[in-house]
Amino acid sequence: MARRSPEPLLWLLFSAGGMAAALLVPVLLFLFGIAFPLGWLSAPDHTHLLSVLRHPATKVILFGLCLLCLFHWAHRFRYTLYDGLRLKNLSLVISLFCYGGAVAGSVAAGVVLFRI
Amino acid sequence: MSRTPASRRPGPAGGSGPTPYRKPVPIFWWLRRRAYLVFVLRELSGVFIAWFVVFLLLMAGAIAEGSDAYEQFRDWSGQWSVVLLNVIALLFVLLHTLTWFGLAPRAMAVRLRGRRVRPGPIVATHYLLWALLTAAVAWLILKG
Amino acid sequence: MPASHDVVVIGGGGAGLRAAIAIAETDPRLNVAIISKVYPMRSHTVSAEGGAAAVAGADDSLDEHTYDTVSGGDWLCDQDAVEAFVQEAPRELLRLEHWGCPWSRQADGRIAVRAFGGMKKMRTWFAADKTGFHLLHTLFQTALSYRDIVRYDEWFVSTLLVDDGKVRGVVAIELASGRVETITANAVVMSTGGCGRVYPFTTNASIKTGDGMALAYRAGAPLKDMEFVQYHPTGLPFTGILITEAARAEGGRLLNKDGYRYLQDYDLGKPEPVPVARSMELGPRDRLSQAFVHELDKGRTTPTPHGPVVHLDLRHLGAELIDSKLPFVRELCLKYQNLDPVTELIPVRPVVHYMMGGIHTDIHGATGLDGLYAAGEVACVSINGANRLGSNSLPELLVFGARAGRAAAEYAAATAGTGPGAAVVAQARDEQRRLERLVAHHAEGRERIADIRTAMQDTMESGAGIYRDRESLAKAAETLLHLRERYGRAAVGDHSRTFNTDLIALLELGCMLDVSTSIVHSALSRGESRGAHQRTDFPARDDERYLAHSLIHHEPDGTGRVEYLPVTITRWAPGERVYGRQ
Amino acid sequence: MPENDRITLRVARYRPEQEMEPTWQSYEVPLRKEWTVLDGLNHVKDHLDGTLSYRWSCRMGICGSCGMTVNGEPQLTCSAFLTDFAPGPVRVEPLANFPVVRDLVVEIDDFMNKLTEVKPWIIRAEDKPLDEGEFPQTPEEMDAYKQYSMCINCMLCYAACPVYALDPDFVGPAAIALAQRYNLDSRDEGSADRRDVLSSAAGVWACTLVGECTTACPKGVDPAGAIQRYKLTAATRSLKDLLWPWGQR
Repeated sequence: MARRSPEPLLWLLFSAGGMAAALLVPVLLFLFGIAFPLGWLSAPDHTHLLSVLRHPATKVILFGLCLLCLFHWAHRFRYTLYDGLRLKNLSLVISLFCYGGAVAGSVAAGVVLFRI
Repeated sequence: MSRTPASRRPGPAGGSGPTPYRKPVPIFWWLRRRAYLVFVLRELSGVFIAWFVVFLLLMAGAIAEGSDAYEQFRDWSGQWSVVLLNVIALLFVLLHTLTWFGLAPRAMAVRLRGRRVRPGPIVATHYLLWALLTAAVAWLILKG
Repeated sequence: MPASHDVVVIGGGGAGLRAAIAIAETDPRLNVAIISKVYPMRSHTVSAEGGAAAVAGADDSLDEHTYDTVSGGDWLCDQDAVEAFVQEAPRELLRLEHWGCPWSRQADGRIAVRAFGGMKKMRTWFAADKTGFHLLHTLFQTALSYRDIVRYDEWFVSTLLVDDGKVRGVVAIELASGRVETITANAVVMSTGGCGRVYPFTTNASIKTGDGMALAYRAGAPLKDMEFVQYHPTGLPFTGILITEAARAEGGRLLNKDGYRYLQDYDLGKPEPVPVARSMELGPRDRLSQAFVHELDKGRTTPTPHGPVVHLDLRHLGAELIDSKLPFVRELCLKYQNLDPVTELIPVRPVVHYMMGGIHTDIHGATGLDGLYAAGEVACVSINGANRLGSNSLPELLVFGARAGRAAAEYAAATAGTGPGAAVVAQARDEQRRLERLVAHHAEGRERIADIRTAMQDTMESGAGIYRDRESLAKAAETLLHLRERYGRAAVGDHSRTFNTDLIALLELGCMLDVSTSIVHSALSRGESRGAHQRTDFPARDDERYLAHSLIHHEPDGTGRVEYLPVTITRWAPGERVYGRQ
Repeated sequence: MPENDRITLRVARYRPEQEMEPTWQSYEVPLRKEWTVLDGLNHVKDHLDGTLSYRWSCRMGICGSCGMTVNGEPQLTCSAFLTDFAPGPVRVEPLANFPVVRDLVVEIDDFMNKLTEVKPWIIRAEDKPLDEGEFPQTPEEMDAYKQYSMCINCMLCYAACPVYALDPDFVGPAAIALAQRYNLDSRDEGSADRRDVLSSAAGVWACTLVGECTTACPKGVDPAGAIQRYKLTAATRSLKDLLWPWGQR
């Protein structure tokens, strides 16, 4: 029986994104978003960061993180609009916006990261 | 066995009773219970995770462009409004992390030597992994 | 145009569901309906805890199960029925296993069994201590797979339609809408369970109001052995919630106020550290409940605001065993008694639990009325005699539910095509009018339903309790007559058609008054002591005169006419009931 | 506690023949330490107002009849003690998310239909003859589904579930948990038969894991966990199908 519902795969992406975000986002956001700007820790210099970013493993990992996080956002945001604002009747528009956004964001992430 | 179930109200001439009352659901139904509010906040954490991606890409782009662009990025990210946004984002992301780890044993039925692993150790493993990864990332960034 | 089915099953508990499935399997062309005043999964079978007996081990035999049952029933059981029962019980329990019942297992995956009161061998299958719950849900969920079983959920049957000595259907009220409908059938299976609620202190759910017994009785089917009312020795004070016999089978001990295992004083054996079959705490329920009364008379019980109690001690069993074998006992004690049986004693007292008596049926579930079958607690086959052994009732409702279902199916198939006659239509119309007049009439009433009910319950406890005599019973009979008069003036304040539980309470009370009257008259008539029927004015068993079933027939004036039917003896001549000694 | 202590029950009344929407009615009942909210309602029914309608039966938390909303929370009234709500008043309403038939009685036909849809019975390609005895099932195998078999169909989980409130098509916590109860039973071979309903849009994928069903469950069934586990199973399966479309099933 070949029923092709996208839900299982979307859910897998959402779950993987949730796990990746839970594990990696807090430390990155804390360092770059708060600790360095406020001077709690001295920010690393440009050369160091550039060398880290140029490492292929970093690129792949960051790209994966961005992609999964975006699909995680897309899935949750879609259901938040469905349930939290009771907009389920707009489900097609909402799905296009959310998952389309995630795809577009992932492409952008790829362009930024792999051009370094 | 290929039985299919029946689900009909039996009896002749169908229901003749008065219509039951259906309580309408208010739009902001999630303000009425603490648990529902926490749920909606948890779901909103997704927005801040998306914001983090944007922030990360802006930074990566700046680093790639050169040290001047990176300095500009640092000035921008040091503005109080951006820091405040990131503080709020971090709080939401932490809410996400805590709830995510808390719910992890629900989906996983891990078996070790035939016995189902209790939720406690599964949650603990997640926290351990989180600590290790956080330390590794911090080391990688700060060692320079 | 009334609704019509080949077979109508009244009651959606264990016996009714088993019967309905048996009918569907016997003849798939038959149109079966279950009419139940509650959703089937709410039925009282759900509350059964300890287990279901059926010979399983190589060390056990059908004869031993028969002997335990017959001696447990003080030789009032029909032995042909018991033999059929013990023979079919294992297959029925196995069938339930195939349907998904989560029977507790041994480490190697085979079915586990436990000891039980009055049973010489370990033969009680169990699903922790929620056996009835799992059995009922397994049956209900399996019944859902039969698309042809129609359900009338939350319909209350108010009368049986009888034409020329044959049952032809029912009149029933749909609770949700209040509409009254005629539902005709070629055969009716009665499986509405017991009537514990005629007593004030009972393990029974609120729905156990003897409706089926009363409906059959009024329609002309005699009730059998109604004087035999089982008191379970271990109910929680105040609520009457059952603490399963399995607690004693796993090693629980009964202690009086001095911490003494008092059962040793009542010819039930000597106290041993581990449970011994057919001894002490594993004696039969009638003897244990009677022992409590003697302890009370000797001043060796503990008074509480909710009556005198003795204590059940599980402390030595430890938390691990209690959590694996008796989790529900712990849950109930924690919730309703605010104590933990792992570290504290459980206060218990005897509590009305089960009716050995019921609608008289033969071994196939056929009653005194053509086309009417009965199974489960509502029926009296009789395999329980004067005292039912714990864990025999669940296999009974399966074995005889299936038997009644098959017999009803055959009867319905054989009589197919004979539609209801004019007399049935007229009766149905009369019943509809009666119900309408009833609401109008009782709208004027001044007597509270609850007051009459409480008075009836107190009358039954004081007049027809564990010990009774001519005087107490005669007084109870008189009070019941008076209560019937008051019933005529009962008030129904609710005039709504939608879910009118006030009207249902009135109809249930009417049923309970008929059933309690039948109990008292049957008890008055039996001048001996046997099993659960203990007459202080006739303290001995009298096989000369009373090795017989009482059959009570309904009289128009509300009393009953009692006859006797000899007990069927096959291989086990009446003897002494021996517990705790060789 | 003095014998003459009393507590007020604020009870939602709905008499469809008389009123368009529910109203409140207050009753004062004795406050006794053994009394549950159900005992309070029974006191009202027996002594104060016979017209109050509600369901109850076993009064020991196993039949699942007496679920209501007590002070905003879905609960079995036979297991909710009045003293826990002292000094009161105690608000008693019908279970949320179901149509109210009358007073505290709700219509549960929707659940009964959904329960049937998920096929909560043993499905096998071939029935095993009774003569071959039982299906052996080790305690570990039983442990895989036992928790989900404890559902008493009391509907508290549906009353707690906002997804069901917003989308009545949602198959819902108890029905999915019971489907999983059979899916995970070593005797069952019917998971493919249940897949269509469970993995439909109204099946597990509608659940956003609010988790309130599990909080509300009086029997520790954890329907939220059942749903999550089914999502994982279904997703893993889809991934396999995608990666090895030529693989068997």
